[in-house]
Amino acid sequence: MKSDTLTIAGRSYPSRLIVGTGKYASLPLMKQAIEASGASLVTVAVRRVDLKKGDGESILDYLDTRAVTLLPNTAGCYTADEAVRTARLAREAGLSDLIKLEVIGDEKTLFPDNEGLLQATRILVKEGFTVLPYTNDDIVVAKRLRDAGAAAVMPLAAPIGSGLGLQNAATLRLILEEIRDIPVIVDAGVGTASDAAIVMETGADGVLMNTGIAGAKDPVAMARAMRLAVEAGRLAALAGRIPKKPYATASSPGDGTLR
Amino acid sequence: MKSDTLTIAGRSYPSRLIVGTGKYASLPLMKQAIEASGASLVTVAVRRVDLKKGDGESILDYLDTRAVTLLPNTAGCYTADEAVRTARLAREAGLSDLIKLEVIGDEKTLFPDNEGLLQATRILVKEGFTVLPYTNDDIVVAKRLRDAGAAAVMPLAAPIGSGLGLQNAATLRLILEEIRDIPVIVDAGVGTASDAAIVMETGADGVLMNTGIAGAKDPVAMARAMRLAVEAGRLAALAGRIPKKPYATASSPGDGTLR
Amino acid sequence: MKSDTLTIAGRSYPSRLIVGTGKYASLPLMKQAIEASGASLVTVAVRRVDLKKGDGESILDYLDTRAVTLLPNTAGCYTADEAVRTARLAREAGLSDLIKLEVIGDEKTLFPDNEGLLQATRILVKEGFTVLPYTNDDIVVAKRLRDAGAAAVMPLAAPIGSGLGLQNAATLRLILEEIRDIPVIVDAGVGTASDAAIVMETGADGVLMNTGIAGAKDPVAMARAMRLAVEAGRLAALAGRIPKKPYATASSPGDGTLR
Amino acid sequence: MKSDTLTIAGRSYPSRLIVGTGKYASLPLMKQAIEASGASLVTVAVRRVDLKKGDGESILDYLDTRAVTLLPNTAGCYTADEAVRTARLAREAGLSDLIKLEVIGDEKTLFPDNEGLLQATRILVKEGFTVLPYTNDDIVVAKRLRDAGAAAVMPLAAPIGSGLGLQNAATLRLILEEIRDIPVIVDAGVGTASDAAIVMETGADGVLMNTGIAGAKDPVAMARAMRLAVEAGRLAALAGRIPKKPYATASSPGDGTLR
Amino acid sequence: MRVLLNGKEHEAPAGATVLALLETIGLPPGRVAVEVGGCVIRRDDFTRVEIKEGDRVEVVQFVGGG
Amino acid sequence: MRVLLNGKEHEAPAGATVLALLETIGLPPGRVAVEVGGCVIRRDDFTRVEIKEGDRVEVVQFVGGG
Amino acid sequence: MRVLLNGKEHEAPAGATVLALLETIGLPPGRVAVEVGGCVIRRDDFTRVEIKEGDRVEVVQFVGGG
Amino acid sequence: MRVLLNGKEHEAPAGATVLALLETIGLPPGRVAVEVGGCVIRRDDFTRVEIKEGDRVEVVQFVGGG
Repeated sequence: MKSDTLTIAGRSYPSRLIVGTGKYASLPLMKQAIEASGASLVTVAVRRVDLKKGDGESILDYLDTRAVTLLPNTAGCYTADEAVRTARLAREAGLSDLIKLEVIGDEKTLFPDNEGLLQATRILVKEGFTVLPYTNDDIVVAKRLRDAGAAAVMPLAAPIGSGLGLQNAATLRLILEEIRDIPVIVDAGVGTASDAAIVMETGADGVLMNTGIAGAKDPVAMARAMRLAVEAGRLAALAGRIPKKPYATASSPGDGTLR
Repeated sequence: MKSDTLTIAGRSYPSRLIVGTGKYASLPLMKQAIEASGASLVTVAVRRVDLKKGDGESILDYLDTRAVTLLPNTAGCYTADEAVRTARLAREAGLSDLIKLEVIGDEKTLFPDNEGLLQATRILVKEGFTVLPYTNDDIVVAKRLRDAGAAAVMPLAAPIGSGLGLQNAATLRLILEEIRDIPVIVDAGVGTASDAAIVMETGADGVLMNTGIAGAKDPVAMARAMRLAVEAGRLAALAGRIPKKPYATASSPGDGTLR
Repeated sequence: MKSDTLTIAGRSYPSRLIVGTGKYASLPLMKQAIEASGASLVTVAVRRVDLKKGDGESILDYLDTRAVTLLPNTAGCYTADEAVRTARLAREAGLSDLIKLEVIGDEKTLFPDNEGLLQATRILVKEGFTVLPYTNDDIVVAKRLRDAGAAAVMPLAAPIGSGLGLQNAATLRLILEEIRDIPVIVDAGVGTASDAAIVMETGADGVLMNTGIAGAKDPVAMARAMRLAVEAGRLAALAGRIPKKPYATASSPGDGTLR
Repeated sequence: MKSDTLTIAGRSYPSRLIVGTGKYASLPLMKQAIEASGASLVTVAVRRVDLKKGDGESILDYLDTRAVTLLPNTAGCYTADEAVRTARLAREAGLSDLIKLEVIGDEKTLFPDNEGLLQATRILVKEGFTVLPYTNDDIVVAKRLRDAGAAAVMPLAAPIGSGLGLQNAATLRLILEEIRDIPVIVDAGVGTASDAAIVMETGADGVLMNTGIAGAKDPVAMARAMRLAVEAGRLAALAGRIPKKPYATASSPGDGTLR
Repeated sequence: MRVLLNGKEHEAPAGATVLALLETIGLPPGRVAVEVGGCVIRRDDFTRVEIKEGDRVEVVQFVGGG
Repeated sequence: MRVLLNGKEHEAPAGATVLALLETIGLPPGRVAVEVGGCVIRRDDFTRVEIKEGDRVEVVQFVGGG
Repeated sequence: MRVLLNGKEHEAPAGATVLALLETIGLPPGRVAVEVGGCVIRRDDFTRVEIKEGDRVEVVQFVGGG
Repeated sequence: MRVLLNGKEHEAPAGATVLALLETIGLPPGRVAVEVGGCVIRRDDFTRVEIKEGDRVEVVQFVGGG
């Protein structure tokens, strides 16, 4: 399976699992969990430096940027303008064009504002960014994001941090059938290993998660579970599962039994 | 996770995945798939020698019995008597006390005849067999099998070969809460990787499958997928997943965003 | 739909909903709820008279036995013998041969002891009872109960009082395909109206419930909801639903729109 | 329940079920089905007169406009402009301000173009229309439609005509919690009675369907089933269902049994 | 004489019939069913069947149940 | 004169009103709605509004739909 | 003599042992298990146990199964 | 001079460059990104760009996020 990599904007990443860096009890724990996850893309947020604290320890001290590629996000932005400015700052800070674009439209559900998301995508694509937009399972929006030059579309499985798992396989399938030229990466809502496997079996090109790992009692073990589940789900999708049948079919020969 | 092994009747097996050997296009393919599955327990059936064919090639030529332990079954038996006789012959042929006990009660669904299953279990336990009975998700029967000396209880996830996956998580959970002194191994009905992960996350000690792997378009790839899924599901069960929430919770800090 | 009645042992009942009389805050409330449910069969339990209380008010004062037929149960019996004795007493008290037969095998889940259930069924059928046995979704047991002369089989949807709704549609379907000469009535586990509709749409001949109605905040409203849901589910089963499709199909004409 | 009516823009409708008039084998059959459904709001499409056919029989000959209120739709419109023009024509033809607003964004899935939908809503609200927009389960869009003056929001349960039933209860619940001042009517995707009951139990104020009834083998029977299911689901929502429990709780008294 | 009535020791008049027993405990026979020594007593026999010393007697009625 | 009626070329009497046009095509005005050049014509204006050469005319009615 | 071998009539040399029978049908004893008249024969006894006229003999082996 | 630094009033030396500002608040320029008046400042320009009275300055860095 060496060759089965996730390719975004012409660049290949060995793992189809993308993990976040938020909500860990400590940075060392985060470091361990990320290593256990085997992720090659790791999201970070952009925030104002706390002037009182001044030059504290940086998350970058705990991320081996030779092993992982940073994927800055625009989490917390509620307008296209905030998201665009945040993306530009992220590029300066990270010296890379990758951006996980979030334009949030509702505080309680963190659902995307797809109108703002499309605006910001168009601007950032023009500025040469590799835009990975977080959106909901809306095929019309997915097509527009693609047409606007997004490098991938990232529909949610369920609300961010909810851990509900894939809530609507039907709409995800429709998006996967339609969006074939760029990756479809399911972003948010995955709560446990089987959720990740289901997403990959459905045909997603990758999964992005943070809370599901960071919030587990043992984040390192869950990170490893997610790594294996993503690989398992991907393999199963490629292997071609048996059809579902209402009845039983024996796995042992029907004849030659004692009588 | 080295130490997290499946222990049956005092003997430990490194893998929690048990695989069957039926329905493969060829024995070499079966051999590859079993290796890819990493299974340490492998089921075989007992059948009359075909006198016309005489001494053909044996499945044993394709099973490395230093790497895997054979688990003969009594598949195809419809009475306790047939199952008991088959188990005794299996012991002679395999020189081991392990037996996957099946007493079938319905041809179309291959549902167990629990009354016959209990009878056969009592007889075989008295004769020193290590009995692993295939049953349905019936807590009353599970308790009786345990009390009759079964070395494990093996409730189905769905009808044999149906690939429907775990149909009733509620009853499986009840059985898992009640049967704590011997392993609960989910036997039959698993169709794809996530099915196996779900079963393990629910708390099962192991999974037994045949058609789900042998019937896949690429059995070797699916075998590997199942191996990873079982490990992922087990890890997730131990890691302690996040609770499910109806609302979102941000994974990036709430303050410090640009305004 | 006048003629679409539930027929048990040659006798027809206008409603396919059977309701229990337990757990109501008061007998008048029970009376109202039963009327709202439109049930024609109503279960009652058999219990020792409390000698301290002596001749208190009787549930019979609140059941119009011209409108409803009593269906005594053997709830709380853990052996075939207890169940048989209870059934005989019920017949004396109610002067009818109908008995809802329960032989419980596990206290926490109230799962049936199918072995004892079969014994008791055989005895009571010989004594001329019309036996309606409560069982789980086990096709082998269902066939044996039918062959033993049961007037119906009553598999559970979920544990008694759990309100989980139909947990395993696959096994219920298998039973419905096999048991065609006597009614299959889903007994226990229904929590809300849609649960009852689903059971009927799956093809069940009737539904029996108690807690789902008696435990609702407004039992009378829920009784009416259940009555409508059972009728709706039955009608839908007969009407022939549309097939499920992954894609959309317009309900308005495709041509003739403005351009 | 007399008083439990569906109120849209200050006007009350006795039934919470809204039905379409498309896809019937004949207009007389449509008439029967609509009567059986008990719907008080009935959708119609606006289409060019076929000049070859000239003055054929009109659907209006089969709709008793004293019994039902017409709800013209803009089905088939792919731009805000087309939808607005269609709405204006509908008002002239029907002499009413009610409009079911559709702006479709994808032909295969008939998913809404929410950007165009919002534009059209703003225009039509300014022109005094009572706008009922068909949308997907997007809380951000739902809030904007409300803020734009829509008289209700109508998220889909599943793709139009798919009959898949409610695919994402989580997102519907979020919308129902947020949109409290105007009705939330689930539009499209309902396939059978239980689907309608589930939607109402989830808390929707109404359901709109066409194919689920018109496409059934017996549309009149299914229309009646839907009518009962909507009423059942609504009643159940108001009645307050029992909580779901993993274990059983007896419905008959625990003591006083024979021993 | 002593009988075991609904699982509890109970003092009944010697040679009492089922009906007599029911009367001593103030129960109208109309709505109860009775078992003596494991055998159900048909209502018509309440006046005939005599209870013996040590008999196990069960007197039951219908209550709410599901 | 030529008009574009429901997307098709159509020959209409010069200076015909909406009503006149409807009559030439045998449509009672009662149940249709008419748009001329992108503007809806109120029913009361059918007799007043004249159609001009090349006008885009839409004549619609209600049909079954969901 | 006639025996019922795996459910079929079979002609075996009179007084044949289990091993002899296996040889006549060309089966190496290594991987089969044998039941005679409903009783399993331990492998070590293949040379000792004689088959009698009309015996029901089952010769089985492992095959693929789940 | 007064600037609005990360949303708060801040006293900065008149004519300070971005780099100078960062030094006064003890931040090594290596890992931060800076926006002045809504425009991102490229790191190479930290020494050149001067901050003006009342400028809105944002100094950000990467933190954990999903």
